[in-house]
Parts: sequence; C-alpha cells; structure tokens
Amino acid sequence: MALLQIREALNQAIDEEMERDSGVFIMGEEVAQYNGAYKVTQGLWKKYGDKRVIDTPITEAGFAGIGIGAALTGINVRPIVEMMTWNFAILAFDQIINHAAKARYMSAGQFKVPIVFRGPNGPAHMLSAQHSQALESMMTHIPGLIVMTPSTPYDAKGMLKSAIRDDNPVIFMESELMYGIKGEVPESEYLIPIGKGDIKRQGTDVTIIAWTKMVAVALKAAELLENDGIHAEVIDPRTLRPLDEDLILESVKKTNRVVIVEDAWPFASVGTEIAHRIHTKAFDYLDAPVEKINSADIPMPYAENLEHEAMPSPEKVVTAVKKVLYRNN
Amino acid sequence: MALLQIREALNQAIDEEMERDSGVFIMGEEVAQYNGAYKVTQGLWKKYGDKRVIDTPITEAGFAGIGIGAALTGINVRPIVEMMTWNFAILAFDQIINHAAKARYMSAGQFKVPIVFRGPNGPAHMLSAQHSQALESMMTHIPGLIVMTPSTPYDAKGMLKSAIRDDNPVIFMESELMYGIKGEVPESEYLIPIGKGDIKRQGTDVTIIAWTKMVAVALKAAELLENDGIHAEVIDPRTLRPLDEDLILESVKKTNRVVIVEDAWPFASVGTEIAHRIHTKAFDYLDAPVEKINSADIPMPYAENLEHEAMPSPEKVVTAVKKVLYRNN
Amino acid sequence: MKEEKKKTKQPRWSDLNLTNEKLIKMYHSMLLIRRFEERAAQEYGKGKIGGFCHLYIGQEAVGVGTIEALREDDYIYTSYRDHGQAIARGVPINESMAELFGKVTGISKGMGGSMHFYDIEKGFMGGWGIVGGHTPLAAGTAFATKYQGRDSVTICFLGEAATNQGVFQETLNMAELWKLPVIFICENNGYGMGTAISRAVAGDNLYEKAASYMMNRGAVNGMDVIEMYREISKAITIARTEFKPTFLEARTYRYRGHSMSDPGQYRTKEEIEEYKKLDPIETFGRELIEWNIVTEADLEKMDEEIKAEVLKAVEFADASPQPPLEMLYENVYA
Amino acid sequence: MKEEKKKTKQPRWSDLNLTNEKLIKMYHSMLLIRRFEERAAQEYGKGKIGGFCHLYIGQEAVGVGTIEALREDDYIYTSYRDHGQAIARGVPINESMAELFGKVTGISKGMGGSMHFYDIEKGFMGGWGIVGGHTPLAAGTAFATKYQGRDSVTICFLGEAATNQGVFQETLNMAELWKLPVIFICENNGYGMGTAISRAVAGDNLYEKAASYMMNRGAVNGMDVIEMYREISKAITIARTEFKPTFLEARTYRYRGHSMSDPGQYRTKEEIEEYKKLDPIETFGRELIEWNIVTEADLEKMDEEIKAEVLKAVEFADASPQPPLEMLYENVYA
Ligand SMILES: Cc1ncc(C[n+]2csc(CCOP(=O)(O)OP(=O)(O)O)c2C)c(N)n1
Ligand SMILES: Cc1ncc(C[n+]2csc(CCOP(=O)(O)OP(=O)(O)O)c2C)c(N)n1
Ligand SMILES: [Mg+2]
Ligand SMILES: [Mg+2]
Repeated sequence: MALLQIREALNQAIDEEMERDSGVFIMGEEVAQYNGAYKVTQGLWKKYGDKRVIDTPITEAGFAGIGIGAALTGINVRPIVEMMTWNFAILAFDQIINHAAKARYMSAGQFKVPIVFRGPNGPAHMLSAQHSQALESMMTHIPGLIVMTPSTPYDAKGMLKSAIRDDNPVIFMESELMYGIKGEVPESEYLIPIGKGDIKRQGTDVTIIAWTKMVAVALKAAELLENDGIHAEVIDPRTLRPLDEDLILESVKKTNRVVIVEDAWPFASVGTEIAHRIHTKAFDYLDAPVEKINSADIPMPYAENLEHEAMPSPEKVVTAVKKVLYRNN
Repeated sequence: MALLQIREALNQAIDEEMERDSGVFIMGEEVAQYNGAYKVTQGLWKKYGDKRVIDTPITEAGFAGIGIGAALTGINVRPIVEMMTWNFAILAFDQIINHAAKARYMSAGQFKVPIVFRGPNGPAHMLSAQHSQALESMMTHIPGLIVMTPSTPYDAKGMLKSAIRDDNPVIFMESELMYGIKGEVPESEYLIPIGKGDIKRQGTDVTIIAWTKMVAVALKAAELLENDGIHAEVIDPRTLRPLDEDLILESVKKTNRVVIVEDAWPFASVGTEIAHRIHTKAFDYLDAPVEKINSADIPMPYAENLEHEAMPSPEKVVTAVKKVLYRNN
Repeated sequence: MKEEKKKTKQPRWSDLNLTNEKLIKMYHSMLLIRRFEERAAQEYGKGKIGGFCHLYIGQEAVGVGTIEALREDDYIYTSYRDHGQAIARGVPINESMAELFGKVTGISKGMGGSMHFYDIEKGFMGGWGIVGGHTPLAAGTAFATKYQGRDSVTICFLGEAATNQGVFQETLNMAELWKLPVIFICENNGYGMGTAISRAVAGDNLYEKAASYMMNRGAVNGMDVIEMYREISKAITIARTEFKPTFLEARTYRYRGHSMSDPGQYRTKEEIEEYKKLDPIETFGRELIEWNIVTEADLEKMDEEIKAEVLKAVEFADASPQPPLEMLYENVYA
Repeated sequence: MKEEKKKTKQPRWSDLNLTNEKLIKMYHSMLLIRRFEERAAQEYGKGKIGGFCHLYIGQEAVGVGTIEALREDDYIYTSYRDHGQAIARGVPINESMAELFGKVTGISKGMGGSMHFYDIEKGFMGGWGIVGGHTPLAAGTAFATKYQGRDSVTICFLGEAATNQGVFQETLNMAELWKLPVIFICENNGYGMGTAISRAVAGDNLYEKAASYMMNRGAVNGMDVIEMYREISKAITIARTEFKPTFLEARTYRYRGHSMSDPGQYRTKEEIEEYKKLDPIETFGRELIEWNIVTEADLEKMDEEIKAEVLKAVEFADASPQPPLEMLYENVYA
C-alpha cells in the first residue's frame, strides 16, 4: 500500500478513470495549466492535454450547464466538473438543482446524467464568510442528486471512482484542510460503493457520527473519551444521500447514545436529518436525545480566535458525549 | 373587517408601506404594467409609477443584487424584490446567500440589509418538476436570513408589513394556490411580529404543525379527526427562521404527540428541524416519535394523478396522527 | 411580389436544393403545428390539459425552417414553448397530445407535460422551463459531439428575453472560445410575457449580443420559412465544418398570449393583425400555389387531413391511461 | 518624452485642474499602497495574516486615479483585491493592517479580513469575495442614490476575468436600461489567477462587452494615474449629470501572484520586468520631478515617512486585541 495525500488519492481516481474510459474528462477553473487551485488535478493536463483537461472561464453556472448538457447527450461522455470551492457553486445551483437533478425524471428516464461536481466544501482557515460554507445540507435536500463526502485518502479514491462511473449527478464534497492528509491506499483497483458508510472506530458506549474533516475531530474526541473509560464508536456515512441508515441504526441500537458532529450550520442540516431518523427509527433504543455539534449558526468570521470558537472541536464533542451519557465531568 | 384574498392582503401591505415610507419600492418581472404574474401588485404601478414599481428583465441574479446594493446604501431605500416564483430565485441564491446574508456580519455591523424577497413557493398544479419546488428548507439553513411563510390573508398582511420594516433580508414565501383564498382582515393597521407563531386551532390530543398551504391541509385533517373524537391542535409557526420554539414546545408538552406537514421534500427540511427540536427539547414529554408528512422525495411529475399522490393530504395526516396515537383505524 | 417572381422566372429558393416534396413537407409541418396547437388551446379550455401551456402559433416558420435543414444526428434544445419544434422534428402528434393530457402514452410519459417534451432518439433534447437555463446544456451537447469526433450540430432555440440571462452570456463566451458547433436561434417575438423587448433589452440590435465575442451572427425574417432555411443552412455548414457557433436572431411574432392564462393587455389588436398579414403559413402557401407546386385544393385537402389527424390525437390522448402510481418513484435515479 | 514636454511647455495634465498638492497626494497615495502591501506580504510570510491575501502592487494608478476624481458622497465597490482602493479612499493604514491581522481595531473589526474591507462612512462599500458578485450591488447603490434624488456616483472595480460572469452582463443591461450612475472599471491585469485573458475571454477588446447595450465605453492606460483621472472624470460627469453608466477597461498589470499562495508559473519573469518599466509610481514620480513639482529628495523623504508609518501600523495591529468572543454572535441580524 502507498501512503498518499487525499489530493493524490483523488488525482489517482481521476487519472485511472480517464485511462479506463475515454469519455471521462475534467473541466473547471485552473484545473489544467495551473494543475488545480488545490493541486488535485496535478499532472493531468500534461498527460491528457487540452481536450480532456479543460480550463474554464470563471462562469460556474455556464460550465456546470455545459457539463450537464455533455452528460445528457448520451454518447459516453462523463464530465467531472471541478468547483474551485462549493461556495462558488451556489452560482451554479440552478443548473444543478433545476437541470441535472430533474432531467432524468422529467424525461421519464430518457436521459441519464453521468456527471460529478466536485471540490472543497466547508470552512478552511481564516477565509471569512463568503468562503467558509459547508453546503451539503442544501444539496442533500434535492431528490435526483447523490451526495458524497470522503474523509480519508482510501475513501476518497474509491468513492470518487464510483462517482465517476455512476449515471447520476454526484455532488462530491472534499475539504481544503484535508487535501494534505495522508493515508494508505492500495495499489490495486477498488471501488467504494455509493451509499455505504463505514465504521471508523469500534465502540460500545456512544455513537459519534461525522463526515469529511469532522471525522478527525470525532476520532480525536474518541481518544480523549477513552481516558475516561468511554468507548466511542465513530461512524462515517461517507455518502450522505442516499444515507446508510442501517449502519447508523445498528450502531445506535448497540450504544443507545448519539452525538453528531458537522461543520455545517445547524438549521435543517444533514445532522438534523440523521438525528431525526434516529429519533424516529430507534426511538425505543435511545437513552438520551441525540446531541449535535455544529459550526456556529453565523456567517464565518475572519479573526482566528472567533473562527476557532465557531468550529466543532474534540472538546465540544467530549462535552456532548458526556451529556448524552449523563456524566457531569 | 374586510374579506380579502391573500393577494389583496399582500397588495394592501405593500401599498400601505409604500404610502408610509417613500423609501419602499418594488421590483421584479411583470410587477408593474402587467400588475404581477399573480396580480399581487395589482394597481401599484398605476398609483406609484415607474419610479417605485419596476419591471425588470428576466435576470434574477442581477435584479436581486441590485436590490441588495440599494438596501446596503443606507439612505432609506427598502426594496421589495418579487421573484415570479421561488424556483427561479435559485438563480439568485448567490446574491441572497453570499451577499445579502453576509454583508452585515462581514462589515461588523456597518451595513443594514433592509430587503424583502417575496413570491410563490412550493408545488402549484401540474407545473412539473422545474416549477414545483418548496425551497424554504434551503433558505432557513442560512444564518443572516429571516424566513416567513404566511397561511391566511390576515397573517399575510401583518407579516409582510413587518418584513418590509425589518432591517434584515427577509425571505417571504407565498403560494400560487393560496392567492385566491379569502379571510378577514381588519381595516386598521396591525403588524404581526417576526418570529411569532400562531395556534390555528386549539386541541389536546395531538399537535399538527404546518405552514403556508399545508395549514389548510392540517385544519382539514383536524376536522376529520374530530369525527373520531380526536382533538388536534394546529400550530402555524408563520416565521420559520427564527422559529417560535416556545409555542411549539408548549403545545407538545400538552399533547405529547406531533405530526408535521410540509409540502417540501423530507431530507434535511424545516420539518426535520422542528421534529429534531421537539425530540431533543421535549424528549420526556413525547409518547411517540414525531411523524412527518412531506411532498414525495422526487422531482414533481406533471400527470395529475401522480402529482396528487406526491402531495400531503388530509387523509395522510389523519393516518399519521393515528400512528402517533397508536390507533389502528 | 407576384410581378417580381414572373420576371425572375425562378423561385427564390432555387439556389437551395429544395425538392417540391420538401417544400410541401415544410408547409405541412407548419400547418400541422398550427392545427395541433389550436386544438390544444381548445382542450386546455375544457380542462383536459393542465399547468402552463405556451403556444407557438405565429412562429412556425422558425422551428420548421430550422429543423428541416438538420440531419438526423443533429440535436435540438428549446424552452417551455416546445410543441412546435418537437412536431417539426417528427415527434408524433398522438404522443404530443397525450403528453399535454398527462398520459403515460405521452412523449415524456406524462412526467413532463407541455413544457417538457423529450424525444431523445430523434435528438429532441427538450423542453426546459427555466428561462435561459437550457442554453449551456445545448453548448454541452455540442461539446460532447465534438469531443467524440462527430460532426453533429446542436440547435438551441431561446426567446429574446432569455438572452438577458447571465448564463446565456457565459455560454456564448465559452461556445466561441472553445469553438463549439452550436447554433443559437433567438426567437425574437417581441415580448417576454408582457414586457416588450425595448423595456427589457438595452441596445438596438439583439444579435449584437454576440458581437463582443466576435461570434458569427445576424438577423433573419422569422416569418419566412425559406429565409430561415437559407440562413440556418449557412450556420450549419460553418458549425459542421469549422466547429464554429452562430447566434441568429429570428424576427417573429406570437399571435396568442404568453401562456393560456395571459389576457394580453400589453399590446394592441392592430399590432397582432399587422403581423397576421405576414403569416408564415399563408404567405408560403400562396407562394407554393403561385409556383404551381400545389393547388389551392391540395392545401385544403391537406388541412382537412391534418385536422382529422389532430382529432384522432385528441381521441388517442383521451383514451390513454394516466401513468401508473408506481411511476412516481421511478427514474429519480438511473 | 522629455523632449516633448519641453516643447509643449505645459504638463499633460494642464487641462485637468490638478493642483500640485493634489498631484503630490496622488503620488503619495500610490506609494502608501505600495509600501503598505509590501509590508503586508512580509507579515503574511510571518504568519501574522491569514487566509487569502491579494495584493494590488502594480495596479495602484487605477485605484488612485479613479478615487481622487470622486467626491466624498460617492461610493466605491471592489473585489477581494481591495486594500489599494480602501487606502486610496482614506481608510487609515492602522485600521487596514489591523484588519489583516484579524484584530478588533480593524476597519471591519476583524470580521472580514483582507478580502472584506468596509468603511461605509467614507462610501467604501467593500471588499467582496465572489468573482463578479458585487457588480449588481454597485448598480444597486447607483439605483438608490438616483432614487433618492442625489447626484452621487458609484464606482465598481472588477477584474477582467470577472467580466465573464453572467451576473455582470445582467447588470450592464439594467444599468443602461435604467440609466444608472454607475461606472464599471475593469482592471484588466491580464490574468484571472493563472489564466491569461486570451484563454478566458472570446473577442479582442474587453470594453466591447458593453457594446451591445450601447453603453458608453472605452479603454485607458491603467499604468498612468493621470490618464485614469482624465478618463474617469469624463465618465463621472456623464454619470452625475446624465445618470448614464460607463464601462472602462483599465489596462494594467499585477506584479505579484494572484494571492500569496500563487507560485506564478503561468508567466515569464521577462513579462513582469517589461511591465515594471511602466511602473505607475516610478513614471509618475519622474514626471513630477521633471516638472519641478517635487525634488528627488522630497520623494525619498516621503518614502521614508511612509515606511515609518507602515511600521507603526504593524505595531498598532500587533498590539491590538482580537475581537472578544461575544462578537461571534453579534451582527448576524440588525
Ligand atoms: C428563470 C425564470 N424566470 C422567469 C420565468 C417565468 N417566465 C417563463 S417564460 C417568461 C418569458 C420569456 O420570454 P422570452 O424569452 O422572450 O420567450 P417567449 O416566451 O417569448 O418565447 C417568463 C418570465 C421562468 N420560467 N424562468
Ligand atoms: C464565483 C467565484 N469563482 C471563483 C473564485 C476564485 N477566484 C478568486 S479571484 C479569481 C480570479 C479573478 O480574476 P480577475 O477577475 O481577473 O481579477 P484579479 O484577481 O485579476 O484582480 C478566482 C478564480 C471566486 N472567488 N468566486
Ligand atoms: Mg419572447
Ligand atoms: Mg485579472
């Protein structure tokens, strides 16, 4: 196994799929000659050239739509559209929500929409309000979309490969702060199926649910909790829509207590959805209401101390876990 | 008291506020010479002229942004921006989310953003997928926005007047199918404060929570339930963000059972948020997990029978109520 | 006009390689659209058709003149005002009427309705409801065919009001920058709902919206099926052989309201009557008679046949079942 | 050039009513921006400044030439590359540096950072991070002042890559249609991040993006503070007296990377050196000396003073406290 950064794992996934299928191409701002704003597409332009690695003007709605139209054509064209960050993808929401997510249904199945929209999502570091939004909740709300959020190099590669091969619009959300994180990735090909979550740590006393960069926060919290003799299980749904409900409920039925960690805002979030499903579908197994730790319900400030205060932290997760365990310290 | 349609009540609210404050103006597609696609602005252009009732080109992002910029200027300009429907407002989400909702915070309070974005939301009748979306869940997710959803002529008028006077961006969501609904509206001026819900029907056995056109569905269900001796309380939060949590929790503590009805999709919805708050904040008072009735989790089809099947109905609400009451018929 | 024709002794389409059969087909296609929609309007009035329904009546020459110039492996995108182009492309009127009726035998199985006709086997890519939103999709299809080494051309119809939408401008830029074989045909019918173009678009010549990109562009008489065919044919050649886009403004007019619910108080009866004098079907029919390609009686007979066909389509639609309830959850995902 | 000046015996700005004091102020303002940002770059390197930090170095003449032509009751919008215009508008460098440091004494109290400077009392409306997203806001402010019967003018700076964004095109259309007193100044520095304009914009002349709207437009040498002042003054008069918008393309260059993290491999050292020969500060300084408005020594002294001032700003920023934690939940709503 090779030790790869997430950006390298993603790069391999794209590269391998481009090798495998000449219909796969990638477009976006600075993906070609600049090798990607966050270097996820490093080397691809050199290898595949202008035809398949395409720098776009800064017109998110326009190139998202071009990607969708290319996918709709049905002649084995599978676009990967890089959004420099998901904050800018809001400009393309009409294309994603009103076009990509609807085309198949409105045409009664005549269209397939094999396209991946990918890029970093969520607060990074001191980028302030317009550049620090975790938008998975808005995307998961939309039927017709698939939403995936990897947390490790291994997952990132296997998930992105599945996303590229899928015939539906996939929203693939990464994280600026995670691109450099390293992990083991097998040399031989593997796929991680859409809709399959993963137990990132086994435990018995409490279930902590987290995705993308919050998985690390959850794992750190689990470590801290171990000092207090609390064995936390950490679940990473990996795909948020469709959600691996079975995996979650199974864990909850074992631990009877749940904390959800997300760096998105709290109101009507994916975390809310997961909590709701647990409350309704495992009502009788719960010993305490589900706790959620979110990014503060504010536009993100620039100042470092405030930003830190606004974000979920292992310490906040520990406190929440103790709350659901009715422990005072 | 006068018997007014909702469109007339909204029209009065705009008219009165324009009379009262010369800084209030309204812009949008067909709001002036055409008197509004749904006639909410009937007569206003004739009365106030081109300066204050402004037909825009079909460029939602552009005129939303112009409205925001006008509001930011801080020289007593209070735009009302009509979105012909909220489906089209997705094109302006960047302006609403990245600009209107952030300006005050990023400037550390230097800006105020007195603007209202209003128009019909949610499925109407046989308009199919691109024209039948209830988008309040996406809007409530965003800190910095206020979200209001009136259900009666009385509420519509008093709420819109408050929205226009407020110094924050208000998302005001109406419904095509409700514009013709009549109700009593006082002659003398009144305001309904932002953030205040309303008990639309008193009851003791179950709390049904609904807003905009789902309130009528809830009330109809309550009527049907009365036949079975079940006394349902119907709560209309009216403002979704900030949510009148106290009103909801008080009712729940009385009835111990809850059904939420919304014509939005289920995943990470406002209904999910309300259910979650009830599950966590009234956990010990609940005799059954909260039930949600949503619009089906699909893009809306055109065919009348399928559309009907996809929508919440009084019958579906009755079934849900019986479920939370553990009644079999 | 008659005088001139006699003088030249050649019909004005003599340079276009149009057989008489083809000319008659073009006339037939326009008339079929007209009669189909007139009937649809009646059925709408009876409550058989729901939702929004935007008629193409008056604009038939644009769709037919364009589509008759295409190959089978070319693609077509349009807005919600889509019946005309669909029928011009050969979507059967039975399936078209059934779609309006929301029946499972419809071209989109009743899932799309009036605004969302799709017949992908025929390259008819719809049928889209967000003003301007389909324009990058069309560029995307042009991108895809070029990417796969094909010489297909993609046509994108859009309204004049739609040209204001930002995403369309973004698309023009990329279409020219990347040399995509896409042709934008702006159907300038003078109004976007109730708003006259002069109140919606700054500037005098709509086609100049493509100017800053230095894109091939021009205006054409959209009430004349032959002129449409001529200009579009040039653009098609450029797209097919040089992979270059074109922006064509077709000047036309819609006789009916924006949709069925439009009282139309923003324009005068006189204005409508003036345009009806230029009616694309009537003027072309007269020309075909003058050149002895058809007789008045032929056209009358054709009209009767079409009307009967349309009535049969209504019967077909009426008799067809609604989609089964299971379809509600089908086709959300592939 | 010297020759020519001697011949004419009049400085080229003699028609502009610019006092020597004002000329020196313009030079001072450019130099202040330059030294402020050079120091900011160093502090960024030390980790005192976080996030993205986009420098204006090389483009100073555009901001200063424009802003010196404004009145106090005019308004300014710009993108994330906003330090230069803020300082030109008189935002104190102490507050500016403190904002970069994320301190509560910053011009946005540390809530905005480098990309989001606001000083509304001075009509400095920011400081926005979504490429092109601020352009309708500027038109909105122009709308508001006209609505309230004022004769203020609103300036909107944007990058050349930003002109592709659809919302900007939508804004141009409405600005012209509604005759809004807004002036768009496109700072064409040749690159949007690593993408040269020729790879991002179809067409030869950027300012022609305003052509189809028949908007007042043109190009100006953005490396020359006098030319900027001259052209912008004309546009201001038109906006103030006729309520008409202008689109001005200022041709300029940025010496540094797009932001602090840009290795800049998309252009050659030679290209940068060529542009440095046109440096707006150096060339203008030489001209001031030639016309005996200042001496070399004056300018050196000024530079020393500015550098000292900038150092003090760093000290100020360093010594200032971070925002108190309570501020986290303030100003979400009014
Ligand atoms: C984004 C968006 N905004 C508004 C509408 C409502 N609407 C539908 S058609 C239309 C007018 C479009 O006019 P034009 O582009 O000229 O096309 P025409 O209807 O004349 O064919 C409007 C405002 C919409 N469907 N989508
Ligand atoms: C909508 C959006 N897309 C992408 C970005 C990332 N981004 C920031 S600046 C920039 C380049 C802009 O270039 P230009 O408009 O020429 O301005 P310059 O930076 O040269 O001043 C990009 C791609 C963004 N901030 N917003
Ligand atoms: Mg039109
Ligand atoms: Mg630039």
